[in-house]
Amino acid sequence: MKSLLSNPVVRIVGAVAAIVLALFLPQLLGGGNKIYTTFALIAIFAIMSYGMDIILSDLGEVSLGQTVFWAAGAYTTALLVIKLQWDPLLSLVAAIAVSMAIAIVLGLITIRTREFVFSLVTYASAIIAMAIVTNVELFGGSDGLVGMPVLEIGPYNAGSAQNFYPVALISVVLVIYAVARFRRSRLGLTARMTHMNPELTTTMGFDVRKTRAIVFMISAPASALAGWLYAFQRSYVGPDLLDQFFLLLMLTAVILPGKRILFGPLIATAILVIQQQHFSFGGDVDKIVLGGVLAVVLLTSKDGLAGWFRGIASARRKRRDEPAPAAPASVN
Amino acid sequence: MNQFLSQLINGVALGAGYALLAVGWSVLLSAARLVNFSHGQLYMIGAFVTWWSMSSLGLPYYAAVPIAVIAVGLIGFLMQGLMSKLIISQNLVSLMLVTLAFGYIITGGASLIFSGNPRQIASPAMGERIYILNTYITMQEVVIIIAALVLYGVTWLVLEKTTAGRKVRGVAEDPFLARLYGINPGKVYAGVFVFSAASAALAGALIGPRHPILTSMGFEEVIITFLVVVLGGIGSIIGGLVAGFGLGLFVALFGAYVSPAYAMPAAFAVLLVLLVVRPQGLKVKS
Amino acid sequence: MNYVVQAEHMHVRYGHSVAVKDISISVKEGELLAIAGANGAGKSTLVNAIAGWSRATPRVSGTVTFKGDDVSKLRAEMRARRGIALVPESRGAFAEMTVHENLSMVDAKNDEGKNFEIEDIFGLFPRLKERRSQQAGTLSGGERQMLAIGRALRAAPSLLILDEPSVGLAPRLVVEVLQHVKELTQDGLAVLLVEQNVRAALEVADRLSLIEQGEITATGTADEMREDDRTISAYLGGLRAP
Amino acid sequence: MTSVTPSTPEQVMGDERKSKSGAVALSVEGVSVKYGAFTALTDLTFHVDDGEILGIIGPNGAGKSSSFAAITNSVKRSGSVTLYGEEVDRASTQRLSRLGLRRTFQQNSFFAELTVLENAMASFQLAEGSSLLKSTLTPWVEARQRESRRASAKALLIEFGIPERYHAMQPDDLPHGLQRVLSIVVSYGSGSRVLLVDEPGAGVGGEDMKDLAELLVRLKRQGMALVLIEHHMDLVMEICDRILVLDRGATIAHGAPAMVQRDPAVLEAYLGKTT
Amino acid sequence: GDDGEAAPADPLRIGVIVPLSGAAGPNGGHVLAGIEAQVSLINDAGGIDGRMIEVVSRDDQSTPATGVSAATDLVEEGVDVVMGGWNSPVTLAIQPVLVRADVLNITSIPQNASILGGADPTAIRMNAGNAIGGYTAATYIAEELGAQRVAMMLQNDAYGIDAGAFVRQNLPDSVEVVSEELFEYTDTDFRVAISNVVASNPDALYTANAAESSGQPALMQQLGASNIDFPYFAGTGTVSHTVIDAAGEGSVETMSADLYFGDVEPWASYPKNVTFMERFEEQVGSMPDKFAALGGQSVDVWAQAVANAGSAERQAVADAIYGQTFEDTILGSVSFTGHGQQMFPMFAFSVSDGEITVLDEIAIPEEVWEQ
Ligand SMILES: Nc1ncnc2c1ncn2[C@@H]1O[C@H](COP(=O)(O)OP(=O)(O)OP(=O)(O)O)[C@@H](O)[C@H]1O
Ligand SMILES: Nc1ncnc2c1ncn2[C@@H]1O[C@H](COP(=O)(O)OP(=O)(O)OP(=O)(O)O)[C@@H](O)[C@H]1O
Ligand SMILES: [Mg+2]
Ligand SMILES: [Mg+2]
Repeated sequence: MKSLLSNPVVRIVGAVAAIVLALFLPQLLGGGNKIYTTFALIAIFAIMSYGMDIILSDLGEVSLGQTVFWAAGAYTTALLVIKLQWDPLLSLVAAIAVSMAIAIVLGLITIRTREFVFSLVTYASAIIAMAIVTNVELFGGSDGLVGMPVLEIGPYNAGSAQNFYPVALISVVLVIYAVARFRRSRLGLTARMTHMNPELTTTMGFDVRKTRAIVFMISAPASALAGWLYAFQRSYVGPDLLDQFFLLLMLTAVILPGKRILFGPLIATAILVIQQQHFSFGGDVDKIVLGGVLAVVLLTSKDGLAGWFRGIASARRKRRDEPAPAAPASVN
Repeated sequence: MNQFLSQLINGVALGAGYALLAVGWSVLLSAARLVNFSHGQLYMIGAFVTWWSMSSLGLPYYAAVPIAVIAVGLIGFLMQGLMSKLIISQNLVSLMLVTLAFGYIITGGASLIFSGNPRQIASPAMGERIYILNTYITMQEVVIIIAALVLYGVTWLVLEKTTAGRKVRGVAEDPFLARLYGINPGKVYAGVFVFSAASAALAGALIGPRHPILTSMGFEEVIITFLVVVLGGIGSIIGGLVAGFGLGLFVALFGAYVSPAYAMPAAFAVLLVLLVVRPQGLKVKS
Repeated sequence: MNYVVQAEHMHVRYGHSVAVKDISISVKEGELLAIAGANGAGKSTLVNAIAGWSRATPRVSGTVTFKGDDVSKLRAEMRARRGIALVPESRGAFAEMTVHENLSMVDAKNDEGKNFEIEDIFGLFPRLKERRSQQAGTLSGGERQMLAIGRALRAAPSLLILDEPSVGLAPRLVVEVLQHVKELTQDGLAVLLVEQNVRAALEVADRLSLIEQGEITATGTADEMREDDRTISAYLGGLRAP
Repeated sequence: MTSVTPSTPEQVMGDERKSKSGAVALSVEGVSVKYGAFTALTDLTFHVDDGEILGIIGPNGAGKSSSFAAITNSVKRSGSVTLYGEEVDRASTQRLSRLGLRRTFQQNSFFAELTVLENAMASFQLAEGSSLLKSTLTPWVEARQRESRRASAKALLIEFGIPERYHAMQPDDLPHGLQRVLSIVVSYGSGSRVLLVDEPGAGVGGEDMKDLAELLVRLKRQGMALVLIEHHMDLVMEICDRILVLDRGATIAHGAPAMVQRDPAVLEAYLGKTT
Repeated sequence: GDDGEAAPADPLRIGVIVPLSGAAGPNGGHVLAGIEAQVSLINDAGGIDGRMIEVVSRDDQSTPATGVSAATDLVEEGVDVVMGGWNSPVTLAIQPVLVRADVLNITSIPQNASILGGADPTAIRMNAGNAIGGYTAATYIAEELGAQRVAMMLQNDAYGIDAGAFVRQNLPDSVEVVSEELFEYTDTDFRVAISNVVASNPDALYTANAAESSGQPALMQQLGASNIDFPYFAGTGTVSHTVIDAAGEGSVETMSADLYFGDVEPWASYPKNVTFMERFEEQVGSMPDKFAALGGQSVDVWAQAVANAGSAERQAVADAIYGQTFEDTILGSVSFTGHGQQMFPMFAFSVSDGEITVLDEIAIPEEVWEQ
C-alpha cells in the first residue's frame, strides 16, 4: 500500500483522477447554481488560506495581516478591470505584483519582530489598509467598488457559476502543488528551521531574517490569486475583505485540520463553507456552533482534526498488531 | 491652551479605560505567557451581568459590580480548566484559536440570553460630573482611573516583589521546572486566568455605564487590549499602564488636532513604526 | 539508620519501549548512593521517576516510600515540598530570572532538612555571588549548574538527587562540589548521585550501582566497586587504554 | 585507541608559523568581549591549523563559550579574525558558516520537531537542497536529491555513532549523550572546515566518550581544524595538539598539553590539586 | 380568509435578507417583523390575485459575504423578490447576484446613493436617501433655527460624509460651517469631538450617526452631560425609538426629522397604517417603528405593483413602481421617482426626556428626490 503510493506514476495518475472527479463532483451532486457556487467558494477560500498556511505552519508566526494581500488582489483587479478595462489575466498579474510589493514592504517592516509583536504589527497593517480603502475615493470608500464584468479568459466565458468553477478548481490545484513543492524546497525547510531554532539555523549558514522576509513575500500571491477570483465571483469588492470575517476564516482553515497538512486548508474551508451555505442557523447560533466545534477539536487533540484521525488510526493499528491466531499451515 | 488641557483630560479618561481593560491580559501575557482572545467578550459579559443584576435582581450598582467580577472569574476558571493541557504545553497558536472560539460561544450565547438590544447600566456615578474647562469628567471615570492605578500598582508589587509573583513568572517560563521548585503550575495558571477574567469583568462593569452596551461588543476591546499590552512591552506591567494612558492621550490629541475618525488607524501606524524601531515595545528593563 | 527513600520495582516505559526494568534501590540517612551507566542506560529516567517528574509522559509503576510514607501517587511538586530535591540533567534554573530571584523563590522548606540561606549558597559558590543579579540564562554553563544545585539545597531536602552535576563544571569545582555534598551527608542528608565521572563519584560515594539497559547489573560499596572488573573496564580505564 | 604525537614546543609557540600538517585555518587576534560593563574576554589571540585540535580550557565563566560567540560574530566584540588568510571581521555568522566556520553550542541544539534523521538531513540543506524554482519545476530531480541527502545523512549519523534505531525518534527522546553527538552532526553538516566544539563531552561517559574522542581525531585526520572547549581533562589531554587556558577572560597559558598540565597557574586556577 | 378553492395557485415568495444577529440584529428583526405583519394581512385578505405570499428570511450577519450566500440561497429557493437590507455594503454586494438571477430587489432601509443607478437597473429604494436628509436638515437648521454658525459631527463613511456634504450643499451661503468632526461608526466616546465643537462656538449642531444601538444614544447622553447651549439637530432617520430608549434621561434635547410615527397624526388616521399597527402589535407585542413600517411598506407597494402588473416578473413589477403613485399605503399616499426612489412626506420632531413631539412637515421639492 505504502510503496504503491510512493510510486510517482501511481501518484500522478491518482492526482489526475482526483482532479477530474472534483471537476464533475458538483454535477454528480445535482448541479445547480448553489452547488457550483459552494464549490467555487471552497476553492477560493482555500487558496486564500494557503497563504496563511505557509506563514503559520512553516514560519510559525501568526500573521493577522494576511487579509491585506487578499484585499490587495481583489482591489487591484477591480480597479484595473472596472476603471481601465484591463484583460482579466493581465489584472491577475498586476494583482500578484501589487500584493508582493506590499508583502516586501511589510516583510521589511516586520523583519525584526516575532510572535506577538509580529502578529500585532501585521494586524496594524490590516487596520491601516482598512482606513485607506474606506477613506480614499479611488477605492470606492465604505461602499467599495461595483460593476465588475464577468470573467473571460481568452474565448472562455466564466460568467456562470458552472463555468466559473473550473477556473477556481485549476487555481486551487496549482496552489496546492506550489505549497507542496515549497515544503520540499530549501526555502521551505529553512523556514521551519528558523522557526524551531534561529540560532542554530544561523550557524548553519542561513540568513534567518532574509528567509522570513522571503517566505512572507511568497505567501502573498496565493492570497492575491484568491482575491482576484473572488472579485469576479462576487462582482463586488468592498472593505469587508479586510474584516475579521476572512481573517478568522483563514486562521480556522489552517488550524482546525492541524498545521502543515497539505490538504488541511482545503478540507477545513470545505467544512466551513458547506456549513455557512447549507446548514446555517443564523448568526448567533452559528457562532456557538462554530465556536463549539473549534473548541472541542482543539481541546481534545493537539493537532486538530488530524490528531483525531491519527488517534483513531493508531488505535486500529494497535488492534491489528495484537497477535493474530496462528494461521493453519498451508499445503503447497 | 484650554482646548489642549480639555483634551488632555478627555485623554486621561479614555486612557484609564484602556489601561483597566488591558491589565488582565497584561498579567496573562507578561507573567504567564498565555493569550485570551475572548478577553473582550469577558468584558462584555461583565457589563451584562452587572446590568442584569441591577435590572433583574434589583441590586444597586455597587453590589452588582462584585457579582459580575465573581461570575466572570468563575467563567475564567472554567475556561482554564478546559484548556489546561494546551496551557501546559504552551501551544500559543491553538490557545489563540480556542479562546477566539470561546469568544464566539460567549457572544452567541449572550445574544440569545440578553438579546441584541442595547442596554444601559445605570451607575449613579455617571450622573456626578466635574466640569473642567471645556469638558467634564464623571465620577465614574474617577473610579475607573483609581481602579486602574490601584490594580496596576498591586499587580506590579505582587509580581515583582513577592515570592508569589516570582512563582507566576517561573511557571510562565517553564512549568515543568516549576514543579521542582515545589510549585503547582495548574494552580498558578488557574489563579492568573481567574484574575485576568475577573479584571476584564471589572473593566466591563466600570466602563460599561459610559455608553449603551451590546452583546456584540468584544472584538474591538480585544484589539485595543492587544495593542496596549504589546506596546507596553510583553513582560512589563507598568509598560501596560503607560501604554494605556498613552494611547488614551494619543487618541484624544489626535482626535482634537487631526480627526477622531483616524485616531485608531493612526495609533496603529505609530505602533507599527515604534515596534519596528523597538521590537520590545516600551519595556525598559533589559 | 533509617531509609530515607526506598524505590521498589520501578518500571518505566516510554510508549512501547521500556527504559527502566523493575529496579529497586534505597538510600539511608546520611548515605550517598552513586548510580553510573552508559548513555541511555536509564539513569535519568530512574531518578526522575523517584522524584515523580518528567518533561515527557513516561508510564511509571512501582512504589516510592519516602521517610516511611508512600509518595508514589504524589505529583512532583508535592514530593518536592516533602523534601525530595531533584537537580535535573538540563535546564535546572529559570533562565529569565536573576540568580538571586531563582534562589529566593524556593519556599518548599520542610522542617527536617538543613536550612540553607542564600548567603550559605553564595559561600558554597562564590562565583554565583559575583553574578547574583545576572539573568540565569546568560550564565556560563558551569555557573548555571551551580545555581541549580544551590536552588535544590535551598529547599532543605532530606533527599538530594543530582543528575550528572559534574557536567559543565571545571574539574576543580567537581571535586569541591562533591566534597560539599559529602559533607552534607554528615548532617543526615541522603544523596542519590547520577554520575558518569565514576572516578570522581567513587571518591565520595558510600555505595555505587551500575545500570545497563534499564537494569541494575552491579551494586556494592565504593571500595568493592573500585575493584570490580565491570567498573574498571567501563569507567575507570578512562581514555587511556587499560 | 589512537595515540597522538605531542606537538613540539616551537610549533606551539610560533603563532604565525604554519604547522606541518596544513595551512593556518583560523587565526584570532586580540579579541575581547564585553557584556555591558563586564569584560568576559580580553585580548584572545590564537591560531589553529588544518588537521589540528586546539583545546580551550579554564574555570567556569572564564569566557570560553564567549570566545566562540565572538569568533562567529554572534556577539559584539573587538579584535580581528582571519579565516584561511582572509580577514572576515565584517562577515555575519551565516556568512562565516558558508565559508566553513561552524560552531556547536554548549546547550544541546537541534530542531526539536524534526526526527533525528531529518535533523541530519537539514545539515546538508544549505549545500544540497533544491531551490524553490527547481523544486516546483523539476520535482523528480528534487526527489532524487532528497533521497541522496537521506542516504548521506544516514551514513553521517552512523559514522558519528548514532545507530539507525534512533533515526526516526525526536531528538528530545534520545539519551543525553546521543543528543550531544546529534548537536555536533547538525552543526558539522557538510562543507565545514573549521569546527568550534563547545563541551562535546558534557554528560558523555564510558564507551561513548571513547567514541567521541575517536570521532574528533578522525575529523582532524580528515584535515579539519578543530577548536575544542572541554572540562573533561582526559579527553583534552588525549587528543589536543595545543591547549589554551583562560581565566577570567585572560589567557594564562598556551602550549603543549603536557606543559600546560604542569603550569602552576593552571593548577591553581583550574585543575586543582587532584590531577 | 378564503374558502376551499379547487387548486390553489403557487404561492408568491418574498425573500428577506436582514441582519438577525449582532448589533444590528434587533433592527433587522423589526424590518422582518414589519414585512411579516403586512404579508399576513394580505394573505388574510386572499393574497394577490388568489396567490398566497410566503416569506423566506436569511440572516446576513451584517457581512457582505454572508449576504451574498444568503442571496444565492434565496435565488435557489425561487423567490420572486428580495427585500430588506440594513447596511449598504451588504445591499451593494447582493445586487449583482440578484441581477444575474433576474430577481427584483427592493431595498427597504439602506440609504446609500449608489444603490440606485448602479449594478441593478431595476433597483427600488424605500428609505429617504442622503439628499433628502441633507435637504431636510439644512432647511430646518437655517430656517427654523436661524443658525449662522453650524458645527457638524459626521460618521466617517459613505453615509456620514455624504450626509454632511448634502447639508452643506443645501445651507444658504450666509451660513458658515465652523467645525466638522469625523468619528468611527463604532465610537461611543465623543467627548474629544464635543470639546472641539464647543470650542468652535456654533449656534447649531448637526450630526450624522447611524449607530442606533450605541453611538447615537451615547452621543445624546454626552451632549446632554456637556450642557451645550446651542440647539442640536440629528440627521434624518438617526433618532429611532431604540435610540430614544437607550439614551434615556439626561440626554440632550434632540431635533430631527423622519417619515413615520405610527401613533401620531397624520399617520394615525391612514387606514392601512391602522390595520398594520394592529397586526404588528398583535404579532410582536410592541408598536412598529419606522423600520418595521418601511418593511411593511415594501410589501404593501410590491403587492400593489404585482396586482397592477398582473405578474411578479422583475421588469414588469419594476415598471409598475417606477414613476407611479400609490394612494393608499401605510405611509399614506406615496409616489416613486423615475429612478425607483420612494417619495413621502417628512416631519420634523423633537425629543426631550424621552418624549417625542412631532412638529411641522418639511416640504421637499421633487428635484431633491430626484438627486
Ligand atoms: N521522552 C522520551 N521518549 C521516548 N524515549 C525516551 C524518552 N526519554 C528517554 N527515552 C529513552 O529511554 C532510555 C533511557 O534514557 P535516559 O535519559 O534515562 O538515559 P540516561 O542513562 O540518563 O542517559 P544519559 O547518560 O545519556 O543521560 C533511552 O533509550 C532513551 O532513548
Ligand atoms: N549576556 C550576558 N550578560 C552578562 N554576562 C554574561 C552574558 N553572557 C555571559 N556572561 C558572563 O560572561 C562570563 C563568561 O561566560 P562564558 O559562557 O563565556 O563562560 P565559559 O568560559 O564558557 O564557562 P563554562 O565553562 O561555565 O561554560 C560568565 O561569567 C557569564 O556569566
Ligand atoms: Mg541522563
Ligand atoms: Mg561555556
